[in-house]
Amino acid sequence: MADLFMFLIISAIIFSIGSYGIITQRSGIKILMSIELMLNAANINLVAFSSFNGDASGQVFALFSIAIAAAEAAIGFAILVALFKVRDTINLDNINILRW
Amino acid sequence: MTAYISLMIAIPLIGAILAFLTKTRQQARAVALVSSGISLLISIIMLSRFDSSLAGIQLDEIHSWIPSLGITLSFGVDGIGMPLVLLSCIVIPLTVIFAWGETKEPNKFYGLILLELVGVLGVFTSLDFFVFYIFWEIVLIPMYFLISIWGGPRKDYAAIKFFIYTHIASLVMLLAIFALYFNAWQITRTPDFNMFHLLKNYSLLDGWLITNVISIKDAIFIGLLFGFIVKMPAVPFHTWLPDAHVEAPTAGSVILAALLLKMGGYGLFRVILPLLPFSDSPGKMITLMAIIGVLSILYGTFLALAQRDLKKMVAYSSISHMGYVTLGAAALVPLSVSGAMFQQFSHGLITCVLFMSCGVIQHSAGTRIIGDLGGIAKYMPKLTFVMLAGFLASLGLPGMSGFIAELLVLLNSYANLPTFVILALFGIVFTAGYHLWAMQRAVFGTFNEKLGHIHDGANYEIASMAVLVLLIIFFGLYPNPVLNMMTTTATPLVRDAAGLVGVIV
Amino acid sequence: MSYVLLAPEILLTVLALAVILIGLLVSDKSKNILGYISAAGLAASLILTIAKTGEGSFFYNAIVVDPLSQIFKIIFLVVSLIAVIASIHYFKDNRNQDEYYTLILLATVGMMVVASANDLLALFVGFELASMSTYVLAGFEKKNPASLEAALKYFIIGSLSSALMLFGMSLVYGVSGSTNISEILTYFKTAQVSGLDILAMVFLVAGFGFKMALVPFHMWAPDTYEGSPTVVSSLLAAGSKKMGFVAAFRVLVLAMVAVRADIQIVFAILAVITMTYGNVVAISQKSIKRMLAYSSIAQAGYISLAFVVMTQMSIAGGVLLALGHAFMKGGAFIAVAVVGYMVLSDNKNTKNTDDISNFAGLGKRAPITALSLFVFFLALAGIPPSAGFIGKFVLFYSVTIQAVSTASTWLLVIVIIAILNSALSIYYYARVIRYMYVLPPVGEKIHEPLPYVIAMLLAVIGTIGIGLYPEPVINMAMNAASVLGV
Amino acid sequence: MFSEPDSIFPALIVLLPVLAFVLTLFLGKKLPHGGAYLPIAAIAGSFIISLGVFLEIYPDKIVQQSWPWFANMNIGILIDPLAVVMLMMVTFVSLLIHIYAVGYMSHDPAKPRYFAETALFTAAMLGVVLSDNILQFFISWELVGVCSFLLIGFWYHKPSAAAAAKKAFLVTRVGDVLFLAGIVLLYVNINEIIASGRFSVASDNYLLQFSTMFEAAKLIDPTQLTYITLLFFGGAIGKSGQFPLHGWLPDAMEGPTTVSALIHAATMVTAGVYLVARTFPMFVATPATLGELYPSFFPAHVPDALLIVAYIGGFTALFAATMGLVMNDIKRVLAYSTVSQLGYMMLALGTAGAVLGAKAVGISLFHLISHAFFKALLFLCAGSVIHAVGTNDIREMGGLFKKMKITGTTMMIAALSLAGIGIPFLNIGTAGFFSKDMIIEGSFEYGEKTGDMIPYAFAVIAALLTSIYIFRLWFMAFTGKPRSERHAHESPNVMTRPLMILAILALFFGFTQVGFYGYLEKNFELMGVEMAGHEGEAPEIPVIIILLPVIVGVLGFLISYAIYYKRWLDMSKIISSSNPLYKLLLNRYYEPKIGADIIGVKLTHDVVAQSGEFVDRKIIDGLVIDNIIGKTTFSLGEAARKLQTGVVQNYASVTLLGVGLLLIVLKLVGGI
Repeated sequence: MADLFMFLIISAIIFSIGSYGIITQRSGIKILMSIELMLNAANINLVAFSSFNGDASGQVFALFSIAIAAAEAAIGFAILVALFKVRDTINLDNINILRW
Repeated sequence: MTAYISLMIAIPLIGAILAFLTKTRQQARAVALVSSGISLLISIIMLSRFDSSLAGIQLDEIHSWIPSLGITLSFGVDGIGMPLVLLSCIVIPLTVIFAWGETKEPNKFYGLILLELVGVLGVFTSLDFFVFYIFWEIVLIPMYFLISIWGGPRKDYAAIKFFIYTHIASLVMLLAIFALYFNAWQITRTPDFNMFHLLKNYSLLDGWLITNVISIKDAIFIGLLFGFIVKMPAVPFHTWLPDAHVEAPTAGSVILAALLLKMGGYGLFRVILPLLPFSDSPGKMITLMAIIGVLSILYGTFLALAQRDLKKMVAYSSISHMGYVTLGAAALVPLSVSGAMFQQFSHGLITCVLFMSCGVIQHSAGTRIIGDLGGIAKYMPKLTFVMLAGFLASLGLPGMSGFIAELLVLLNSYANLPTFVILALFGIVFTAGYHLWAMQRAVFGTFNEKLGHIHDGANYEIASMAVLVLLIIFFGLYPNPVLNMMTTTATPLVRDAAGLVGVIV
Repeated sequence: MSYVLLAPEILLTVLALAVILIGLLVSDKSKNILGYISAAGLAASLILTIAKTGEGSFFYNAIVVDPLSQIFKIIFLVVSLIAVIASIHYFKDNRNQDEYYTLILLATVGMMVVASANDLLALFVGFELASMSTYVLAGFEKKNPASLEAALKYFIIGSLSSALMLFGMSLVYGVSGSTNISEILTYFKTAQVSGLDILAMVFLVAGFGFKMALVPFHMWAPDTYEGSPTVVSSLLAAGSKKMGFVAAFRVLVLAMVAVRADIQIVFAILAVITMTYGNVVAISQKSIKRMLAYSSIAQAGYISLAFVVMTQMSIAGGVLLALGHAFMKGGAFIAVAVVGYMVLSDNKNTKNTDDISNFAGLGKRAPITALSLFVFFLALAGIPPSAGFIGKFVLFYSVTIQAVSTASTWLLVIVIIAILNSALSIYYYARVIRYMYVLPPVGEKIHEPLPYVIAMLLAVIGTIGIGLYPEPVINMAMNAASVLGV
Repeated sequence: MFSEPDSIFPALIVLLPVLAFVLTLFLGKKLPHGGAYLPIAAIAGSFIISLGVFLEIYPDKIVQQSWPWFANMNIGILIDPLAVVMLMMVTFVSLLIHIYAVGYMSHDPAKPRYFAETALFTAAMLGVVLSDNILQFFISWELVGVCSFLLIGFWYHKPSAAAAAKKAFLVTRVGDVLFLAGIVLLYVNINEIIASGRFSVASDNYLLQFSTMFEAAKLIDPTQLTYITLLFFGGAIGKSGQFPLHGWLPDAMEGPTTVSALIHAATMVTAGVYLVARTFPMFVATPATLGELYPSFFPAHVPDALLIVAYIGGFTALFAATMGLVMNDIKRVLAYSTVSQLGYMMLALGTAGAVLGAKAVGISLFHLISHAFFKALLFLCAGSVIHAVGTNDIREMGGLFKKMKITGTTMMIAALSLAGIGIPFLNIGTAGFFSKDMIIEGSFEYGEKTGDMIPYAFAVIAALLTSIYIFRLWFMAFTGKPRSERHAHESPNVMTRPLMILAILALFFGFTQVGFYGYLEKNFELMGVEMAGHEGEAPEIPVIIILLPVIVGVLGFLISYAIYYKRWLDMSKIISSSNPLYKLLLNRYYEPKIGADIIGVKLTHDVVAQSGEFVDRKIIDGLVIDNIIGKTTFSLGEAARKLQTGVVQNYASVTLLGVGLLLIVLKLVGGI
């Protein structure tokens, strides 16, 4: 039980760090990394619960999630690259032609 | 089962679509005249088939539509609906004739007028609340366009105000209909939107909506009442009307005042009166309606007196006249109720003449501001003649239909609502006052040379007004063709209310 | 157990792969054919979906086919079909059409998987498949900074939401010990509700709320809808938004049965804020796409009234409005696309193709478009007879009767706010209608491209058809709602 | 032939002028004299039928016809003595005036409209007379009013005419509303006694028929009956120009003089008197509560309604005569004279009614008829004068007698009749002598029996003033030096012949007095109405009282003779604007100012109507709808859209914040 709790604390911390990163960072790359942190916090949860419940589906879920996160990161970087080609920046503070 | 009503509604609908597709104005107006004329013909046939001595629904038809919600396409007329159907079918062809010279996007113009006919006929004949509501809403759209395409300088404001204001009222009414429907469903466990079934089950409701503040029955009642009196419109929910009228083109004003306002009154008779005796505090509700009625009469009158724009004055006069409808309905005496119904019919005819007069004056003199006119009778004798007739009818001259309606309301309401009738009587002098004052300043007196060369109304305009004047006089001298059926219908409607006289405040 | 029931999904998946293969084989010029192929595939899939009658569950109960999934699949397929038909013209000169159609088809498959998901894993995978395809689609105009910005914002907020959702799912898995939705429900029905459950719910609400574009998870939506290629906006607003709803119906409704009142209040607040915010902000928009985005937010607010009441009737109402919204909003965006095409053919360098001033006199310049847009707007405003009216009718009905039968003042207040909102929305719809029909045209009459016309007419037929004969869809929606067993 | 129950002739009395109206309106332009012959022929026909009916029903029959109309109302014809004498008078005077108008209006381009409207007017007035129920009476009464409106405003291009027409309609409308209120109250009360089972309407009768009303009057709550009758009297006050609703009548002189003669002298204005006479049994049946409650102010045992009728009538007689003294417009003098004489008729109904019962109707009606002749004559003479000199101002006339012998003579006859000159005891005199004398005597008798001499005093003083102003008028117009350049000439025959006929009647009508009284007295008996009996011997009337009316008449003549013919007295000191009394009279007691300016414009329009407008525009529309609802929504929208900064980190923050808020909300509602 204590172990599970520890895992949950860690995952919560990682999740919070990710959240904080998304809010504060300006570089698109760093924001992508923050999102990865949040996804992985969830993965830690899944794996921890899986082992605690003695049920493998959590781990399967985590595997799927990792694969999806990779795909997502690829798409994210692709968008950033395309954007960089057009706008010459990936500083998100400047990317606000769409507003109001 | 007959098919008069669905035919009567379908033909202008087809006509409207055809009119939209026409290329020339000649085709468009011909389509409009023919299709509304056919509707008129059908309504006359209906009138001849209609048995005035029977109180119930006649010429009814029913088609299934949405069984899962218990919605059917059911139509029929009784003494409440038939006169208004007739009125609609009279007014629309005459409006088309009056607007014979429309040149701005005529295909849309005539098409929209026909759509209005479809809407109001649907409202006056549907016996299913869902269908009723649909037609009730459909009516708004053509009117929105009539105002915002052919309207005056502040048309955008007026059109949107009209649309939103009355739409809110419709939605509130819809909520009340929901509650009625749910109530009936709880009792019978079969979905059913039939108007009469829903109304009948109203008496079985009980409980609080907000504990110790408002009961469910009262909430439903007020919701429905709100929906109708905004449409009528009654003070203090009337301010959309003057704006709409001032900006609307003449045809739009005519339809708005002659037909759309009548939907509110129709609701009072069709929906409110059957519920009234069974509401939790009928005495209070009657008082509420009477206050609204009298307030509209007096407030409308005084506001009309204050207007500088002839058309706005006429708009306020509509508010005042529709006050009689509310008052007569609230009095719950068979003849006061049939008087109120007759007021609806009569005001529909009279107000057409008034608005058409405003239209002709605007067209010819270029202004409707009373102070800027003056002495136009000199160059517009024909208009003056019909306009004077219309104004006299509007101020309640005997021999014209308005008098009979107001007389019946006043005579028969007094027993139950003495104070309110006395107050309403006060309005009569001022009603005469603003009509005559406006005539004196705008039409009589020395000709205002600043107006330049003005000409009399076109023959088709004068002709359609003259027909209306003749109808006004005809129904003023011989109201029985419509009054009898109204009385027949009104009698059972208020018989249930006889016991309430004691609780009236 | 017959996989025939999954034929629509299988068909689309195969088609998606086939399209990209064919794209390799044909020349750039003849890639137009791919649009027709995709459209035909979607149409076939739609017919299969409508025609099939049975129910079943697959892959260890991870995928179910039931009335709820059925009606949402119809929604997704219809929207995709409309979008694809319109795209035939929109992307007709684009070299990357093969990728485009593949992505659209995959997105559709993803949404359909979500509709059928009975397992959190399947739900998540479907969700991500659809999301990632649409991220790319949103940025499909690679040279257009607005399009890329839209994609970026969509991507970042979308990923954040995925993370939130996944975190919520992990918690749900943790407390219930299963990823299967049916089993989770069993757990919630019996277990004592703990703080962790609530936390999980909130994360799920946030995750789904992103797709549904509920305030405050809506921030991406206006920007993305405005910046994306218009046909993609159509897909996003009309289609992928509904994915959030079906997921919420599947997961949250069940969970809320367990925790009942509390989370209902959350949805009440969200619904009220969402519809009011959407409508109020829509009033002051100049860009029609942005206005439609806010209008979508407002519609999401109405639909989420279904969660507030949680009766079979209310869910049926929500489903009906979602269905109606698919037609109305999908069609409306296509009409805006026509205007964009029209404006660009006037002047190639126009920046704001969807500015309201371009709609002046549309009734004369592009009569079919204008008439269709008129229908969509009135339907969105809830004027009968239209799909929008039927949806609102059933939805508001369910809330009202709940308010009456439980003598609930706050429900009454909510429904009154809803109708006031509904009336308010007329203001901005009517403003565009005025531009189209009242103001004088600013250019010549144009020839409206056939694909657009077909797409819009499909949407018009859907909108009006449901309004005139709602019986079958009402039955479908009631059946769908009955699946949830509330 | 004329009086059978199913005879069509009684209805034709009304329908012929209606037909003439329609035909003249549409065909008049194509006919000679603006189609004047159509109404003349029609009214002649009506007159002949009236005469025929009279001859058939005299002395003790009545004609009754009735048809159902709408709801519980009927249309009907009732010709009893009261009605038949009115019928003959109205048709006859109207006929003469129509003939006269052929000449008088010959230069007016709008002749067809004129003749159509006068025909309609005649029809409406005949409708009033023939009605067998109070509703039909009211309807015709209103139509009379609208015709009056149309005819006063005949020269609508004159702003003063348009204003006068409006004023006439509105002021009488005040009375009409009271009348209508009376009908409403009556209707309700009858319904109430029916509901309580004390009364039932006979099978072929209707609720508002006069016969039913009189029956019911006995059962109605007496207080209510007083209200009903007073409300009816309110209508009469408006129509007959009694104080305080008298102001419209002098202004109504803006119409053509023939109109003034027909409507505002002979016929329409008498409708008020006719209304009181028609419903007289109800007036008599009212309780005498005022005398009981305030014995020091009011005489005992006089029905309240009659008391008020008497006082209003007497006061008006005097009040109007004072203004007649100073007016310079020839028609205005006559208008005030009309108001004053109508006051006499009311006075007769009130006072004589209180002491003599049904006889009062005869006394009043007799004066009504004789007044119709001499006042029509006066107006037509005035018309002839105006036609000749082209002005209304008597200060600009003078010395006309030499040029207009017929007019001058006939006008003198009319003036004598108005002043009530005759020889008492020999019973020789003008029509006015017989009719007015009887009224003054009646009010004396009333004073004797009740101890209330005030009405009598009103009557006598008014008689003196009447004499002064009418001879002032005659002397100023017809004697002295011409004060204008115009060349006056006698009017054509078509105008002078009617003058002569009327002059003969003004002279000799009085001799029918005894028969007239006897015929009219039986009026209500014939309808089966019992009037409360008024027992007691007629008091001995002192000789001086019998002589007094003639004395004051002659005295008035002498005063005018002294001042305006011989100029023995210099009036310039009195007639100056520094004399407040003169100013008060010349300004008509400031009635137009108070009525039109203060009540009409200032109070109603400027205060009430404009404040309503303010509420509508500024508060309901301006404040609530536009500002509170409209602007707030817009600014809310503007503010809210600024939240959409376009920066994606903010979006993420909001999203996460939303999660936090949701948790807090759930915490607050106690979910965790």
